[in-house]
Amino acid sequence: MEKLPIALYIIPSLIMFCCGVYGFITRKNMIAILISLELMLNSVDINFVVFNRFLYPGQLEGMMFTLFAIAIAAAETALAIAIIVNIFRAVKNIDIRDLNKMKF
Amino acid sequence: MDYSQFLVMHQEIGLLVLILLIFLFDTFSSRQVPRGLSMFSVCLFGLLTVGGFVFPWDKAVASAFGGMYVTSPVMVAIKNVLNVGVFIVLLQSMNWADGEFMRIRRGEFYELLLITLFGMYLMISARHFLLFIIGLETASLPLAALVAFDKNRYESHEAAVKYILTAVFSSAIFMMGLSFVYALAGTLYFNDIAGACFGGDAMLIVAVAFVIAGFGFKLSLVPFHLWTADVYQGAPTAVTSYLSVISKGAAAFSFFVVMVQVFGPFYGKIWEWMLYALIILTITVGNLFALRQKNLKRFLAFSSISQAGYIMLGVISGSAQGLGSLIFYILVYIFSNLAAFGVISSIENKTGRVDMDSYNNLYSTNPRLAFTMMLAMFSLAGIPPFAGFFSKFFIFSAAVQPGTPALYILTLIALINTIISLYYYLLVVKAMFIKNQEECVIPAFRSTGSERLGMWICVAGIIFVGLFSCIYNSLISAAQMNTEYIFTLFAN
Amino acid sequence: MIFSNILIYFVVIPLVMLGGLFLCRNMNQIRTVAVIGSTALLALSVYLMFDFLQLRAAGADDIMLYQGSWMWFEPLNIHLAVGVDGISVAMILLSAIIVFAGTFASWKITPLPKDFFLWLILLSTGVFGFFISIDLFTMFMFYEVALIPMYLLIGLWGTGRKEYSAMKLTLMLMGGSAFLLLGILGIYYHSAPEGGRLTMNLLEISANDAIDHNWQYFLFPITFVGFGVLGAMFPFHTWSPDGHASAPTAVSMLHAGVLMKLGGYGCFRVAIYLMPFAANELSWIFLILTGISVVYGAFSACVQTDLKYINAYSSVSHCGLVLFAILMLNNTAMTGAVMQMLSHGLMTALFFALIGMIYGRTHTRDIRQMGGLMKIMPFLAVCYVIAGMASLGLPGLSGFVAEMTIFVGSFQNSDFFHRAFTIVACSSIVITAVYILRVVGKLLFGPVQDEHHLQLTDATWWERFSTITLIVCVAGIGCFPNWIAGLLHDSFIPIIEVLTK
Amino acid sequence: MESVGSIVMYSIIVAAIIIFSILTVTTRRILRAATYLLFTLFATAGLYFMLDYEFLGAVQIAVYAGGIVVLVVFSILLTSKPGDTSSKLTSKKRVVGLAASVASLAVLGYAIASRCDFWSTFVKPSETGFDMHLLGSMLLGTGKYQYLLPFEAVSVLLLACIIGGVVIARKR
Amino acid sequence: MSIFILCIPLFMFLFLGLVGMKLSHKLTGFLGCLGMGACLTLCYITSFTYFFGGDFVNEAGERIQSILWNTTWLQFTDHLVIRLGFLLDPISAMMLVVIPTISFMVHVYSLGYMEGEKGFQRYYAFLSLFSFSMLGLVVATNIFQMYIFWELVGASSYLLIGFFYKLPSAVSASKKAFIVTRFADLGFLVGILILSYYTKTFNFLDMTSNPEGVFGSFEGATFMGASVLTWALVLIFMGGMGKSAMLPLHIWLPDAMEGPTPVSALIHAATMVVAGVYLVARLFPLYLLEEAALTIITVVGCLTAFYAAVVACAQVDIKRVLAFSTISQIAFMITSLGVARPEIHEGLGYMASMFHLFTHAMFKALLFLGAGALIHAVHSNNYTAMGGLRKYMPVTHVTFLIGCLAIAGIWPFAGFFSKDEILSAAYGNHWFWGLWLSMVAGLTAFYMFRLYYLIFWWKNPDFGHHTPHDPPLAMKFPLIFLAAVSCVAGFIPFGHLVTWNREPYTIHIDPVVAASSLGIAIVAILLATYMYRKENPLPDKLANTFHGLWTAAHHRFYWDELYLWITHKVIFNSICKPIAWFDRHIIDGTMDGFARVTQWASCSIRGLQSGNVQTYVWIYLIGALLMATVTWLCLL
Repeated sequence: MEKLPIALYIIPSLIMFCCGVYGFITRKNMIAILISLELMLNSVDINFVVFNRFLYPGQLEGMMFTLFAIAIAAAETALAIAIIVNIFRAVKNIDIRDLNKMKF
Repeated sequence: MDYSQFLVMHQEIGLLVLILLIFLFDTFSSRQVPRGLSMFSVCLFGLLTVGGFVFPWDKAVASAFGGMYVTSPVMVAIKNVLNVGVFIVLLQSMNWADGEFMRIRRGEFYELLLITLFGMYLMISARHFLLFIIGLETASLPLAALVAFDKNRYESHEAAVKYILTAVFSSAIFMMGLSFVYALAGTLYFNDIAGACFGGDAMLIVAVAFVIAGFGFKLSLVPFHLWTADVYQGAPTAVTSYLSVISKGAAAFSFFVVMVQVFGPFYGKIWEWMLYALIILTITVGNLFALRQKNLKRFLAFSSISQAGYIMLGVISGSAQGLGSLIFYILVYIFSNLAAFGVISSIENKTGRVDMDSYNNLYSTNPRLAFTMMLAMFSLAGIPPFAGFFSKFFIFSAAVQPGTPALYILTLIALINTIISLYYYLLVVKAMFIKNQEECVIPAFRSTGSERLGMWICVAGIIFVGLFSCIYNSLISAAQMNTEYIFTLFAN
Repeated sequence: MIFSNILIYFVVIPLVMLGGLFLCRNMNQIRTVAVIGSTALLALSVYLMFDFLQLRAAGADDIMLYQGSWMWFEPLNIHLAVGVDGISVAMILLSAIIVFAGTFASWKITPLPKDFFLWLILLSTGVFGFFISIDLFTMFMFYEVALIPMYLLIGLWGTGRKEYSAMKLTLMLMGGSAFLLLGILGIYYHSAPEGGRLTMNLLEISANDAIDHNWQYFLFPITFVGFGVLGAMFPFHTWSPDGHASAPTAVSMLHAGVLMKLGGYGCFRVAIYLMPFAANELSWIFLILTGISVVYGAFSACVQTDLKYINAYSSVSHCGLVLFAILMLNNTAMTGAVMQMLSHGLMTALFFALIGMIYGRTHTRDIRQMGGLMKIMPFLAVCYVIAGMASLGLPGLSGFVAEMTIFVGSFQNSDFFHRAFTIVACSSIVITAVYILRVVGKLLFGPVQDEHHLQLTDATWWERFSTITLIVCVAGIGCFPNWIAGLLHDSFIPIIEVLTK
Repeated sequence: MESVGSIVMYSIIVAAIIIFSILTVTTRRILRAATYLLFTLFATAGLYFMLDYEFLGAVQIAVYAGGIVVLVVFSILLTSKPGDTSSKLTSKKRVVGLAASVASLAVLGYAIASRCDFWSTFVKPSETGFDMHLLGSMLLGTGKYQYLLPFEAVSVLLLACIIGGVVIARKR
Repeated sequence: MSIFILCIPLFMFLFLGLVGMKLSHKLTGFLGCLGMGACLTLCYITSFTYFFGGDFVNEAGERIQSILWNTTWLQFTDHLVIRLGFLLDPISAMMLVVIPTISFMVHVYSLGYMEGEKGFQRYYAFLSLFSFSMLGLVVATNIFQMYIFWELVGASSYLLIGFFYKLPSAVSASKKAFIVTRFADLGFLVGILILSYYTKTFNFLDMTSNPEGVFGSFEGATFMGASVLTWALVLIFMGGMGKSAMLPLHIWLPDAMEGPTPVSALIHAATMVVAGVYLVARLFPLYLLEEAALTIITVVGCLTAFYAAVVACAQVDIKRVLAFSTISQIAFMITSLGVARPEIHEGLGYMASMFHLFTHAMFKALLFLGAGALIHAVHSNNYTAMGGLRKYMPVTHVTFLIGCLAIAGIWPFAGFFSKDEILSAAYGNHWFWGLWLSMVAGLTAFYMFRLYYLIFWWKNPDFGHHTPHDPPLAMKFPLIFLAAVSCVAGFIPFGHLVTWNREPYTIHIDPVVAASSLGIAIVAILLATYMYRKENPLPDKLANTFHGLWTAAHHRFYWDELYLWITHKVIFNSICKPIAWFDRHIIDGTMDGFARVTQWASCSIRGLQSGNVQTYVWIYLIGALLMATVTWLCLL
């Protein structure tokens, strides 16, 4: 483990983040978008943990941040799913492309 | 473990108690009683607002939880300002909240609204990014629920989806930026970050850019603003007005704090120029979009985008004067924008119309509403003797205070943009007053008492807040007190 | 105590009028309030003038008299500071006269008379406030207060392409004031030497003389352009023809008569007085522009067919002469400039009043569709000829005095450039004669063009009152110019001192 | 030999993270996407374990994998008929998405990779022993580096989200 | 006392102008004549006191220039002050005789001529205004006062020409008069500016009492090859050219005949049009400093004299003939000033010019008033409607004949003496000028007698039931009075009264010049008699023979057409219209263009707000990344 520098941990996390971005932009299903968002949030969590562990092991701020971030992510997801379910009830469809009645 | 530290948080505690009381009242009172809950909430909140002013704000200086939470006169001031805004929003929404549709969700409306206010309090007082993020999310997530409140309207759903997805995305970006900050400074306490010496390499730039982007969402700075118009249009009017003034005001203040306290040492090097570009973009693009709008809510959305650009002039100045002017601007903006929203929601409740064309010749049927709207437009456009003039003047004077030519040019661009904004504000005035050959589709009616009270407060604010210099003077002196909580290491 | 200062009442009276108008319920009450208020203003300004002269005669040699200063916004050192010198007194008097005449000229305004007077009075509040202020902030504030009522006044009560004109006028003037605001801020932040207390007070800024020369190069042009837009300086004058053409009578009167003077007044009170170095260095640029406006406006007026357009372009020419004279930077020319402001204010107000009255009867302003009005409405026609004569500079009326003072003063500059441009400007008096006589000939003389016009009536008593007031003033200045010239001449001494330092 | 083991372990975890992340956003079946997300989250938890943050790893599995993914799966089942696959992506959309993700990867990756010390910083044995006691005092302490206030605040946030979720999702 | 000379007419103007409408015509006319009579008396007293009282002569025998009063009207700088004052010297004293005399005669004459006209009160008010302005002009103590009254006479001339404001021709004539003179006044004004800039004074006396001293320090100042003094003087003379209708600014005067005929007599024959001569005479010591300026004056005068005389031979309208004759005669005066030098007959030209001004005022007013009587009788301006009137209108006939003889320069009528002095002065300067003027004098005699014969002889027309007759007494009296003056004015010892250096000078009639000019005049009269005494085809034949010349002269050598072309085609169409177009389309278009560009920009970025949240996020992300990248690139 001593042979693996911090960059090798962060870069996969960044890849995960970018996958999330890709997913958000390309997926049509709103829940798929939500899943992509989870990837992004998760990648941030990894960052905090890794930075904490590698750079500043003296304090546990990064870890605590991750801990709270997980809670926040859960809350966000719950609310987002509620909204998506709600809209499914209203229009029987959760395709994000159809949600463009308001524009310009 | 000194739990007495909680007592420092007067306003937060008070607000939480208020939420609890509403919760209890909502749970145990009969839902059939008309107006009971809304009356109760508004009155209580009114008391809280007044209490905030009665409280000796210049004594309120404290740092608690190891520096995670601070309070100082200027923070009390901005919270009071927000309280005033929320109070007006509540007054104006009473009519809507008393409607049949809202009967079963009245309590939730007030609870969610006030919880977001609590989140904003936290944002304002937080001096640690974790607390700050929690405050930020508390201030934005429940709003998604509020945006989706109007279940019978499709637009409300669409707005809610756009809002929540963008909000989560932006918080992901924000937190990514924060993780870089953490990597560079090794701490999340504002003070310590400012103290930790880290170099200005690519990582720092990315970190600052992402943090600004995160704020950009809350403040609707261009190009992070695109959700704004759709959400404002789709959300219930009460929520829109709340979003446009309160949420923005709190974000602007905390943006100032973060930029100045955390990234202060990199002012001239990094974020001044980022902000510079953002301000120009925000003001210009906001104005350009507002030009064509026919839907008044959407119109005000774009107008509020460009107003955010003006508010940012206070941030770019980075001085105590800038901070004071920023708060003053927010206060005036609250009165002006809420006056406009008051008229819009009053008319929307009555007739369901929000398009500009139906306002043609409003003056003939509803002269008072038209007059209020006109005052609001003039104030937003910065016409003296209304408050908007003073706030614009002060924010501009703060912006050029550092005295660099670049800032003069920025101010000039902002000033030229005021002409465009004047154009579209006058369009509304023109519709109401000048198109007097056409028949007005809005019948003459009398607004409810609460709406009128709300509008009267706004009108009084528009007329007197600027003329009575004590308000601005005390805001500036508040901003100059206890500068260690904000201006720790600022270069200026 | 703030109310012990006489100048404050120039703002207080209009505000009280506003309050009074709010309570009015019918036309008679509205008229009563308007007449009482405007008479009070007129009386007060006449009193002020005599009192001022007396004080000066008694040896009060401050730059400004009746000074008062009350702290307003402490952090920026903004005061509500008032004070007047001879120039301001003259301008206040002019404003009061025109408001007075304007009140009578809009005796039968419809629709919404109450609102009309409300906005009109708000406008005059701004005008008076501007002239009594010696603090940049309050000055600017009143300046903008005076601008915005124009939008509604033109938009609601105007004629023709009123919406377009109102919008254009408002936006262009606000554009000017955007530059102005930046200039004021720049002046403020350089108003005191390093470490001194920054100030907005004109006199203090001038006394400090701390504005760096490089900054003057930047601040002078934007301030001058800012005020110049309102002074209808080429090429920022195009709001003027459309705006005047669409505005209702009293508004045209007030706007051309007083509001455009704010521009000229501001130019020397702010731009030149505070930044004398740049004024000396850069005046040639603006001299060219204003020189162009003088001739250009006159030429444009020659081919217009709409009465109001003719007068609007004539205003461009005459107001260009005001700025032109100011830029000559010597006492005589500047005195002439202010006299031209007074003269142009009165005679343009007279013109617009008459045009409004004629238009109110014939319902056209196209000179090709009218003729022989001298036979139909002799009173108005004679007044129109008098106004025209004043405009083309007939001795005995005010225009001559002002123009001659300007030309003689301008010609005292010792370099060829200034004198050559003076001659160019002089040539406008010929062109003025051309377009004035063209209108008079087509409109008033000759055969009656439209048979329907034969039934029209001559002026009513309030119209007579309004026009006679103005004519008396025009002739008064024209016949006895020296006292007012002396008043102004002395007031320019401090400004000239600063310029020659 | 421990290092070899950890390298292998690392490789597996990282490969899982990357592969499943990509699969999550590229698969056309929504339910599969949820499953791949679950794997990704598991892999992340593995990473936490590897970095000696066992508690965090447990939380990750419990909250994320156990809570969120289940919620997501339920909602998928609620909103889609089985066998639903999304139609193929248009190439334009893919290019746009790829551009954004590649650009962000480039920028973020450059920011990380350009720091020389990030290639020479290795994990050190943790100095502060992590135990539940410490965690408890951190969560309930009021001093510096203690998180009572965020803890309370996040509870308000969760409350708000519950209320919000309820009020939106209920049928009336 | 002298202040009343100005105040009475001014008061009459204000009084009649403001309350005249309430008064009857009779009362108005009476009041007008009374006022003018009072003024006349005062002027006579002043003038006679000056010339014969003896108080106004200094030890050296020079008449002194005396400022009776002088009040500050407008102060520009310490030196440059406009004062209103009363300067009494030989020429102003002389004008104080001429102006009120003619004016009073016109006042009286108008009682008959304007009887029953609408606007009678207005007419008298304007006459008073004109008298006031003209008197103010001649007594001016400084050049700016002169300019003020100069403008005022222009305005009152404008008002009086346009008196019949319902006639489009009168309106356009008045406009033309005003604008042409205004243009000339521009030159005057610029000249004043230049002059005052160098002399630091407006006062005549400061300028003329010591011209070399005042201008000594500026001799080096030149502009485009000429000294500034030349420029100033020529420009000032340009003002005089406008007022006195010198070529090429003469075009307004013939048209000005649209006004009532008494007005033409007063303003456009006797008084106002000689203001240019008066101006040059006033500044004569300055002109003496600049030979070039005097030469220009001479050339302009000679050309105009000849041109006007030729045109007068081909006019049909009797008032126009008289108008061109006026132009020609004024040109004589101008030339006379131009050729005057102290060393030539002790400055004879100056005296001759003033003398001619005086006599011309009398006989030209007489001629105009006579023409008025004719027009009054036959209701037409054209001689084609007249002929053989000598039987019907004997008084008019005789007085008109006296006028013609006077203008033709037949001894012993007034014109002979003054014209003779002019010719002497011209010959004294250069034989060419003398010859030229002699020829023009011959032409004068010819066209005047052509006119006389065409009106009073030529044919016996049939007037039908409406027989022309002599005018009423109010009109007859001025005719007789002026005829008498024309007979005797030549014997006034003018040289003792008015000279350039104000020293008395005895006129010697040069027998050669006198005889030759008399001879030329008689030959010309005989020629006219031969051609026009009886109706015969000779004139038509001649006109056909010299068809081109005749048509050109009849059309006044197309000066009006040239002016029309310049004003309409060049100024109006090529300057005014393009400027107006430029203003509407370029300047205004630019301002509208800003608005349009803004609108266009607004429309063109609307796609940004596509309504699709994925696009929003994409832009969001790219925005953030760009912000970082650009900043980083800038910091590199």
